Amino acid sequence: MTGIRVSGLRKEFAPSGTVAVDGVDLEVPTGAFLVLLGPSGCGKTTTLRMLAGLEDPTGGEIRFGETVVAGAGTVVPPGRRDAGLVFQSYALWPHMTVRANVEWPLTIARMPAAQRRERIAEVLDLLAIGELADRYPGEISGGQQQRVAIARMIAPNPSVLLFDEPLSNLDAKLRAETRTELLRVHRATGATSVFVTHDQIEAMTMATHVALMRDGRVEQFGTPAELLADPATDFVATFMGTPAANVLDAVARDGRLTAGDTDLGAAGAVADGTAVRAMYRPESLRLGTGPGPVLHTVFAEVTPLAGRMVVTGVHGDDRISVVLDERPEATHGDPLPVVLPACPDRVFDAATGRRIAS
Amino acid sequence: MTGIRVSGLRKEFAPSGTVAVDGVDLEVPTGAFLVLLGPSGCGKTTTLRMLAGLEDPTGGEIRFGETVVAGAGTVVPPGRRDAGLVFQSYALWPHMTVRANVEWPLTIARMPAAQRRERIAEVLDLLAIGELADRYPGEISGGQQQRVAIARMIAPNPSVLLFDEPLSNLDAKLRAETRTELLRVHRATGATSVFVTHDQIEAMTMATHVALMRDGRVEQFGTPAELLADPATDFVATFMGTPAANVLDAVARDGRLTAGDTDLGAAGAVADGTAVRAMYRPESLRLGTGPGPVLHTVFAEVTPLAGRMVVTGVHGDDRISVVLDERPEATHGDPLPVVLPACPDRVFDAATGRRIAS
Amino acid sequence: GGGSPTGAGAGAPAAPDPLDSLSTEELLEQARAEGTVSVYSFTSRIAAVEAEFERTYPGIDVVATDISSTEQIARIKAEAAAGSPGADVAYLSDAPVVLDELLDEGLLRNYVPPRVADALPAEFREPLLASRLSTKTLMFNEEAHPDGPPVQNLWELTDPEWNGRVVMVDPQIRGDYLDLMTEIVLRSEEMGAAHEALRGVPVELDEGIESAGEQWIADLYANGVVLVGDTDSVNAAVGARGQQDPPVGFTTYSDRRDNSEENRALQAATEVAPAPGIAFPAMIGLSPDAANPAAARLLVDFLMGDDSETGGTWFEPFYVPGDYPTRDDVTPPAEALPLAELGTWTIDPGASAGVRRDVADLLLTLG
Amino acid sequence: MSTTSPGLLGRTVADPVGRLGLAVSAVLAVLVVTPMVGLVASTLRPTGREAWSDVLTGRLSTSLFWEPLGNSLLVGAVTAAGSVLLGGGLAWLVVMTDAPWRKTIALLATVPFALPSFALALAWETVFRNDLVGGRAGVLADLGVAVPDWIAWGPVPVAATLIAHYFSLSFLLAAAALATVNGELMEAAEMTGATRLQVARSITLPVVTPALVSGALLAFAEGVSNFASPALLGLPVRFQTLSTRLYGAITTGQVERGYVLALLLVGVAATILFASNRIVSGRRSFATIGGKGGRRAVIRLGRSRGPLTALAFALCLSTSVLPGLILLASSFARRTNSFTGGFTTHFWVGESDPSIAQGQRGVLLDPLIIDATLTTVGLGLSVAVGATLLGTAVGYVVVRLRGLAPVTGSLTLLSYLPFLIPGIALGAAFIAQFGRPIGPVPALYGTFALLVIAGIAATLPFAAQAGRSAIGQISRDVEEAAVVAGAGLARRGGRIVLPLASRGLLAGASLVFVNIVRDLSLMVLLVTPALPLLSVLTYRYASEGFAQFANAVTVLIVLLSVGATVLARRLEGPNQPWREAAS
Ligand SMILES: Nc1ncnc2c1ncn2[C@@H]1O[C@H](COP(=O)(O)OP(=O)(O)OP(=O)(O)O)[C@@H](O)[C@H]1O
Ligand SMILES: Nc1ncnc2c1ncn2[C@@H]1O[C@H](COP(=O)(O)OP(=O)(O)OP(=O)(O)O)[C@@H](O)[C@H]1O
Ligand SMILES: [Mg+2]
Ligand SMILES: [Mg+2]
Repeated sequence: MTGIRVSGLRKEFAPSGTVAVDGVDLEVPTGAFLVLLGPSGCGKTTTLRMLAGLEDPTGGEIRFGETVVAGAGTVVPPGRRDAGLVFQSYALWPHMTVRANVEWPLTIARMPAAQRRERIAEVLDLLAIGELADRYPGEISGGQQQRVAIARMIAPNPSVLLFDEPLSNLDAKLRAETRTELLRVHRATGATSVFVTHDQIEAMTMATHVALMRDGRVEQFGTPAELLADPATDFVATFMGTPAANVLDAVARDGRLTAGDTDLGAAGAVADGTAVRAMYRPESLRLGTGPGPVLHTVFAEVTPLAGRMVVTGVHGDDRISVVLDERPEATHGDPLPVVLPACPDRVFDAATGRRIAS
Repeated sequence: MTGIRVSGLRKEFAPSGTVAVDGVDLEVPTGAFLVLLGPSGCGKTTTLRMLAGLEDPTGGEIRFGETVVAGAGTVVPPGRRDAGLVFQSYALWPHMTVRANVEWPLTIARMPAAQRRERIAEVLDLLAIGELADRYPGEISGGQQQRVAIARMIAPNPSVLLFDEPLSNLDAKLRAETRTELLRVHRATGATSVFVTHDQIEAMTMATHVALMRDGRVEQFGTPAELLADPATDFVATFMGTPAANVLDAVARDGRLTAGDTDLGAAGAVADGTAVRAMYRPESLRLGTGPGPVLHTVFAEVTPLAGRMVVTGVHGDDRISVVLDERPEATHGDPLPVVLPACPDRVFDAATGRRIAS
Repeated sequence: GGGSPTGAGAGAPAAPDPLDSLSTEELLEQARAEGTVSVYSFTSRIAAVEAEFERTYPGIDVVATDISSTEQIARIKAEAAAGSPGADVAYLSDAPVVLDELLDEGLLRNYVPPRVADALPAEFREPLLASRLSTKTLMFNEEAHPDGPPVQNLWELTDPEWNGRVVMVDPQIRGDYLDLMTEIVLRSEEMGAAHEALRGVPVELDEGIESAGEQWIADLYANGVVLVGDTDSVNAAVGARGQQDPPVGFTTYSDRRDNSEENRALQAATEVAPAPGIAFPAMIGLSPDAANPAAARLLVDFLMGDDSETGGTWFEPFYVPGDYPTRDDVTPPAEALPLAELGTWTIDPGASAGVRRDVADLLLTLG
Repeated sequence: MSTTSPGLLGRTVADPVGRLGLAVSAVLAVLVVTPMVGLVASTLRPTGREAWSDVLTGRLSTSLFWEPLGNSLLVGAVTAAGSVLLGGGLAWLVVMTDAPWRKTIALLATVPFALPSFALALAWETVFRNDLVGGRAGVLADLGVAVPDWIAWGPVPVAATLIAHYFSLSFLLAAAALATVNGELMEAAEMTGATRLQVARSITLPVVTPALVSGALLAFAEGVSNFASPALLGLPVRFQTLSTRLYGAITTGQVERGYVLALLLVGVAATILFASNRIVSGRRSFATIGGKGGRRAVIRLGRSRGPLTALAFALCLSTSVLPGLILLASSFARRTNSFTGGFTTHFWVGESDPSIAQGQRGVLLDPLIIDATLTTVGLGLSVAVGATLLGTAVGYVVVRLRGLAPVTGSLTLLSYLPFLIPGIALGAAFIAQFGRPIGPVPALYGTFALLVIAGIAATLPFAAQAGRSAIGQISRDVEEAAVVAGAGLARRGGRIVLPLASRGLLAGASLVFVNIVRDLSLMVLLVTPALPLLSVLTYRYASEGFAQFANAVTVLIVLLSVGATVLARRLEGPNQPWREAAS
């Protein structure tokens, strides 16, 4: 079967010399569901395109199962990798109806007409676009196009599924449903899936493995729970979780950590003078003026989540979110004093971003 | 100043006869931030395009302030509506660098060069794309393109801001920041904004007014809180909230509401024999086998939210989410019995979808 | 109302103009006053004429445009319609069409310089002045046939021996070749006689064929005459040296002068019964409302050549062996046979104009 | 912007695009309709009416019209098909694949159109001529190969040479269109494991169909209206086409018949045009320049890389280099079109020598040449600019005004017609029209302006077809973004539409330039000695039988044309860095 092994993968774009992917290593067991997570421009799509065979690596190697599909001179053409890809820009064929778009790959795969018709009906209503079958891509909405793209790719039952932000144009409800559907498809086919997104909720709910990327590198690779529970770097901390963890720039001075004029408690193992980033989980903060160190932020927004209220205050360039049980009486611009716990949940070295054991 | 008043707005697309927008009424006070929310294909983009003047309504009227910009024969051309639009498909000018993309609208608005340079620098780093200024759209990532599009539209300080899912390609972190930035821009300019999205969190956090659309109609119009607190229809209920409320199909029989073989408690005001939809907030459910009516669902996924765990189980076609404090020991496919409260939080008439006072 | 298509009264001989009778000298003064004259010419040798004219009559500028006869006709018509005449003088070929469509329509008028009038046979004075004759005549390869023409009678060309070995430009795309065919039809008695002389029997006409001439054309086409696009192809086909049995073909006698240059062995077939081909005029007409009437006439006078044996430098560009001045006081170049010995028919444009279309139609039926 | 609703005309006027449409229609009325009307009128006079019956029904109609019609349609169709096949294929190779020396191929592929079609016919003769006509035979025959008549003469060589001549058209248009296709469309197809052929056939081809159809239409029109090839290669076996019949009728003084034939040709073309329009506009508009910076894919040819490249080169060499050399050689040959008689530079730089061509000096010494070259270039450029602007406007209206089928339909047709109006008729019409002052406008006859106007009219087909397919590639969003920014039509045109369409437009412009630079039939009717043109000089020499001089000038023309084409391609590059970058 086809697990995916990626080692030292690198991509430099010729004319501009942009290095989009810079030494990525991944180990994806058969049937796993890998989510490539990361901020915009971090190299997710490029990585995915190299997996698909649409982009040739400028370095490193990609294996599907035992076969090297890219690297060391060999390049297996996309069509022979038995992989399907959903593009970020749908890439539907504008001159074909929705049905034709889904049917063509099956025709290519020499599926007999009767079977084709069946399969098309199947995937079309799996994605709830049956009634659009005879429209042209130009005549359907963004989200509808996105779903057609998904239908088109899963139709031939490829054994590696590649998704480039397939859900980003779907509404919450449909997204949740499609999420479950995709997982169903994924499990049913036993295919190994690689799923690009910048929405860490999708990572949380779907992934068996997450690779959080940044500037073309993998920042942390592991299960969603791992990334959430102990982030390897402050970047991971601020990227994972809804709401994400808060970090404050601080410095260790005579045994204490201080952020600006706020004292954050004992420096512990942190060497004197080190610039650090102190992480606080939103749940460990509360509003008020003490007891304990107080951070003076300015109210930005409030979001009801899971029956609670996530209040966000701005402190300099940092956004500080606090989880409350009640909506606070504040509107945009009001002062929002936040009480910090005795010591940060985690401390990261500001220079390396790595965690400092305390 | 320019509030927006829309009445009986209608759009039928010529060849296919699709009715994309079907009698929409909106009343948006000056400086308000209206979010057009709704599932894919409900007519959000089309409505927005009519506000921008890119589509001519086939019925109804649009007023910006006192002036009729569309309807009753008159059509004010887009350029003269003093409105800016961010397209769902970025619609950047591929032959212009990022800077040029932002600059050109200013040139058209006859802004002197010096001022232009200033303004460009301003918006470029407002959206953190300063270093991309000299790249071409083809050379930057999807999300980067989206941000350029936003910069381009806010640059000339239009007095009506129209957004078509501007954030859908941004990662969570950037999205949150951009959200705040947009609000800042919105408030600073005092412009009236219309913001299309299918992400109700955005609606919750940004909107002063929300219009939830469905099949080209406005299902409910009000403040985010209103829609969340008392949804006018079961559709609203299932669309709003993270996680959204759960609804079960049920029927009133001799004074009791029953869903399949599960008893949901006293029917109250519901007339015997009426088919209804019973709504339960995720927070009012818990896992277990009683006491109280039990719904036997199958585990689908779990999402950590605001320090809690949202567990989703599938019951027939319904997805039931429950908010817990701990991650349950269940994996895909396990049985997930859910305990319901003594009576539903709301009851809707299955036929009309409207609420039945109880 | 100059310039309306029937400006100077259609058909009717143009009203006599006082200028017509002036002598060269008298014209000259007035011409000097006008200072310029414009001419359309179907031959670019006009450039040489222009230079010579301006040398002879300093102060009078010749503006020459060389465009083909067909285009001159179209252009002159259009200019008339627009009421803005382009040229004072038109020097052109395609006589039958010119008479039919320009002269009769009053778009051109005739002028015969008094100086040369007496030296011109009537047919070259009326209806339109002709300055010289050019030819389309049967020619053969003298390298392959050192002892004279391989045919003595046009009818031989319809024999199997010459099947596919007679070359000419398609008469349906070139006026002068159509004139050749037309002349043959007009000369049907002679064609008939020639047939009897060769075969001893009178021509019997296929159905739909009305004369011996037409019959000859029909037979020639039936005998696989090879049609090409331009005379140079004919010259090359017939004249090229080093051929076993080269074809014969109808082409321009004066092209023989290029033999050495082009390494050809073109030679005119003389003593061909009833005639090897035609001689046809190059004509000169005045614009009925010429902007420079005097200078125009002076140029016409010039084009006819000076009073010397050879027409002098005025006529030099046209003084080539194989072309024939119409003036009988100018002796043709020695290198070429006299027109009489060449034995071609000199066409009568007026007569041709009448039947030309029918011949064209006949050709059409022959494919 | 274009939704049907009450008050269509009012809406048209309200909509700037609509107004542009009306303006364009007005211009076309002057440039195309009036000449057409004149043409029709002249065939309605008594002689004309007779001509109609002769052509259509008379006993002559078969050989005067029906047979030539059949031949023309055959030639035209084959030319169109062949051109699209070769041109499209080559464009695909150059734009979409990793074939080596693509730039060279691209350049060579544009040369044939710059060559005069007689040069290609000549090349064919040089190789395949047999002894049917007599004179000296071609290379093969010299080698003792018996060349059958059907190869040496008639439909086969005519079509072949025409294809060799006009596939450049399809190439330029197709290449321009392909260059704008979002690579992800092809990649999506590649992912399915489809072969390169399947992808090309089912995805790439349909997406660029509009451009291909434009190319085919041009090739067809050129094919049926070309005279040189059928005259040189067809007549010897009596292979008559409408163009030979038409030309013949006019030169032998039966102008009305010629015009009737022309009108019938127009009719035929119109039918074909509408048929093909159905193909194009029946589909949706496949805008391929999207606001999402779509990536451009390069198809790796793998094993077929070598063979395909070789094939492409073979094609280019045989259609551009070979004829080019033959043309060049023939301008040095002592003897007309014969390379056995030795060579001389006389026709280029020789001083006057009475024994050769009546003392004609070498063309480079002819003072007229400089003058003529300048005028020619000036004319070519002016017309190229004018025609391209007009053509773009037409294309824009046709594409963006999809609401009003009748308007766009007739615009398309009108802009296509000038091809089929015989140059001589068009010229005559313009003299009649502009020979007299029109209101404030003085009589333009004899001025450079008239040459330009006529040139624009004559080359409109190229410009319009190019404009149309180029504009068709630009997605609405991209332009609407400018609309919202408040950019008026003109502004959008200058800053968005033209730049984005520039690749296609430049291609079109170079076609226009080439066509004008070598066009004769039209210009010769309008030029005055004050405005000498190279093409007119070639006529001057040719008419005197100075073939070498004519060829020498033709070589100059070819150099100009190729130069222009190269320049156009050069301009494309810097013009569109984003494309290069994303590839
Ligand atoms: N064809 C290209 N030429 C040059 N640079 C490129 C090209 N394609 C992408 N890049 C650059 O490579 C980096 C990674 O691009 P990529 O599309 O992989 O980002 P991404 O993670 O998919 O972002 P997003 O989530 O916004 O799509 C970006 O900085 C982008 O600007
Ligand atoms: N040009 C068109 N012709 C015909 N139907 C159209 C056209 N554009 C949109 N539609 C249809 O109108 C409906 C509304 O489209 P619209 O783009 O407004 O949806 P939307 O709410 O923006 O969806 P999404 O969130 O997916 O973008 C859809 O059913 C779509 O298929
Ligand atoms: Mg991406
Ligand atoms: Mg939309």
